[in-house]
Amino acid sequence: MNDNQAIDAIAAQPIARICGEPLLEIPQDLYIPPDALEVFLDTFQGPLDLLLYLIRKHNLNILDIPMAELTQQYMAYVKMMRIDQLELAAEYLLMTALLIEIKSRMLLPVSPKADSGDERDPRAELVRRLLEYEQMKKAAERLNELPQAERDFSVVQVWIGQKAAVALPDVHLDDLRTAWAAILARAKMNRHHQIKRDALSLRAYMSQVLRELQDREQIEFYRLFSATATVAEVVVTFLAILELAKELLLTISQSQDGTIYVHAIDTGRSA
Amino acid sequence: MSTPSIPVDPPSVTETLTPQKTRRILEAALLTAQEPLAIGELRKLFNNELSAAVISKHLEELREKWHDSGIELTSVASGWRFQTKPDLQPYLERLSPQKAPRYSRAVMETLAIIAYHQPVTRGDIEEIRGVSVSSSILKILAARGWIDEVGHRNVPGKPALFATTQHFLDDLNLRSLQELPPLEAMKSLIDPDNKQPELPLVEPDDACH
Amino acid sequence: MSTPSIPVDPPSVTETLTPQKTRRILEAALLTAQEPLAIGELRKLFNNELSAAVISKHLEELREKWHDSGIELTSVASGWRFQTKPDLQPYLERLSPQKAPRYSRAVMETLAIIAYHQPVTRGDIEEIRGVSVSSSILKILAARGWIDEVGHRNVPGKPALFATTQHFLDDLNLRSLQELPPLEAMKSLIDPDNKQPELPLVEPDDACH
Repeated sequence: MNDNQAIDAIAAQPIARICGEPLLEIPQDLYIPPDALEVFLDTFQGPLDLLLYLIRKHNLNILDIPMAELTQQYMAYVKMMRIDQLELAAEYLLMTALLIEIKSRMLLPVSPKADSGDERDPRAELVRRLLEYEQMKKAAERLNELPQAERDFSVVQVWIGQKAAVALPDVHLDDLRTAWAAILARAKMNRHHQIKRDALSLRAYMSQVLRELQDREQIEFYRLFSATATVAEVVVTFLAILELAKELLLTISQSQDGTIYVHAIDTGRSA
Repeated sequence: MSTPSIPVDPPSVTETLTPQKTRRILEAALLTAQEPLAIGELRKLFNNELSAAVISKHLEELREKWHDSGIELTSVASGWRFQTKPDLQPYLERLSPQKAPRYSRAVMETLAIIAYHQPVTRGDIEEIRGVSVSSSILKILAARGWIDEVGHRNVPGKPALFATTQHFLDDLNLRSLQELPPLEAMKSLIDPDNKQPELPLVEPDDACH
Repeated sequence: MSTPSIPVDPPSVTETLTPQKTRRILEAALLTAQEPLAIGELRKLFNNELSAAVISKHLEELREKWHDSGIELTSVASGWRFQTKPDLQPYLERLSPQKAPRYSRAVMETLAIIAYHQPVTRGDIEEIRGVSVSSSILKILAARGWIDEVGHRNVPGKPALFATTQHFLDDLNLRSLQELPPLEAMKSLIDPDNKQPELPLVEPDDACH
């Protein structure tokens, strides 16, 4: 919502009481009915923003702020906020305190000390902050007007024909061979170490059998043999099952009716 | 906060869009899309006020327009997309030279042991390599889809058994484990006059023992 | 490790490339790049055999070529890129209506303070805005890649210092922070005959404070 729209909407409400107290003189665009408090809080970014609005709305010379009036108006807002938004009101209360402090310091006679530091107008720091904030507020608006990627335009990105997949290391057979050679070279120095004399193809079938057992606890023996298997494959599969049993990787059992089952080893999925 | 640049909803298309603007919109959508766009998707650009046939006709014209540029408009399974032409690929690759990463020796040796000795437990691998195998090594190989768990050995602790996968064979252009390099060649690397009993090398065609 | 899929290196460019092919290559590279490409990057396309000046000339010609299409070639902080023209955005948004984030005034004010006052701490931002800055605001900006932490101020608590990123400039079509909209002079609002010393307004190039 646009600031001014919000304020105008709020100002249009003809309510003349704040916290049950009649307001003798309602500043036309300052009064906010309690119901609209949330809108109000959304409209302003904080105490500086509200103060800035009041000053701008009254067309006040920024160094000529009528502190008493301003503080009064400000207090009216804060009072409303305290009804149900105590937390939010805190920052505004702080500003009220600051305004009152400035007001009181301005009532004091100017210090006779000619020290430049003490001579400063008590409003100066507030004015500096207000201006700095206003400047950033304006800058934010300008920034928001710049064309923004995704909001106002899209970045072109065309598919690359043969997008090289994620760069994964390439491994070639020679690499495997080399790795194996390194292992063997070490094995040579490491006598007591025994490499099992296993047949590769047998090992492959062992893996295959274990894979079949993965999804089920057990499987009928005959199911481990593909219908299209050659004699050699059947033999190797059988040997693989025996080898697996020997290596305690599976168990074999026979039921009453004579069906042979091959069981996966129950692991309980231990780590 | 007011957002001054919120675009006004564009007016109904059929009355205002010239063929040129229609093609500009299609072009921009296809050039910025992350995925191929089906005709049904493309129709949304015009609040479905243009027929699929009309859009197809525009797409053909766009394809023609881009004909001699570095990219081309093509139709793939899930829709239309722009993509680079193959002849430019060698140039484009200079921008992101894929420094082929390498696997560490530990990874390669672990892979070799799993390939030739499968199924093996981590303990087996450690025994062969003589050093402990960090789980990150196994994770690298599993993430690559080259090894997986095929079961557990029935010994205390029930260690997982690892084996190579079909994907491993695919990636290495092998049809089966039998096509792994024969290991006999390794014998030559071994001190010829070593008096050790012959190292028990695995022979690929030594089916049983 | 051999990498057989690396394409054959294209021949030396200067002898074989026509200006047309040079532009096709540049075009394809810019159309496919994920990020804007700096001239130095683009030179790699030609094994650095073309000078930056020659490439710039080609880029200008490409920009001209695309002038009346749905996309435009622009130069941003980190280089050159193609982007759609703003007038097409309302149509493109129909394809993915939820896409474009629009930021609240609190977010934009925080961004402005970081952009113009960088590097700043959260405390600095709060002091200027006069309200506390929720961490969600900073998260939104960091998630967008527009701000990041560039260090810590050496005061108790070592608060993080935030600055805008190159990506922020890219997304706002800026080549440098100097191209940010100039800060409006609020000085004029001060009573001309007041005897205050000049208020210390922050200037955009007044990087630290």
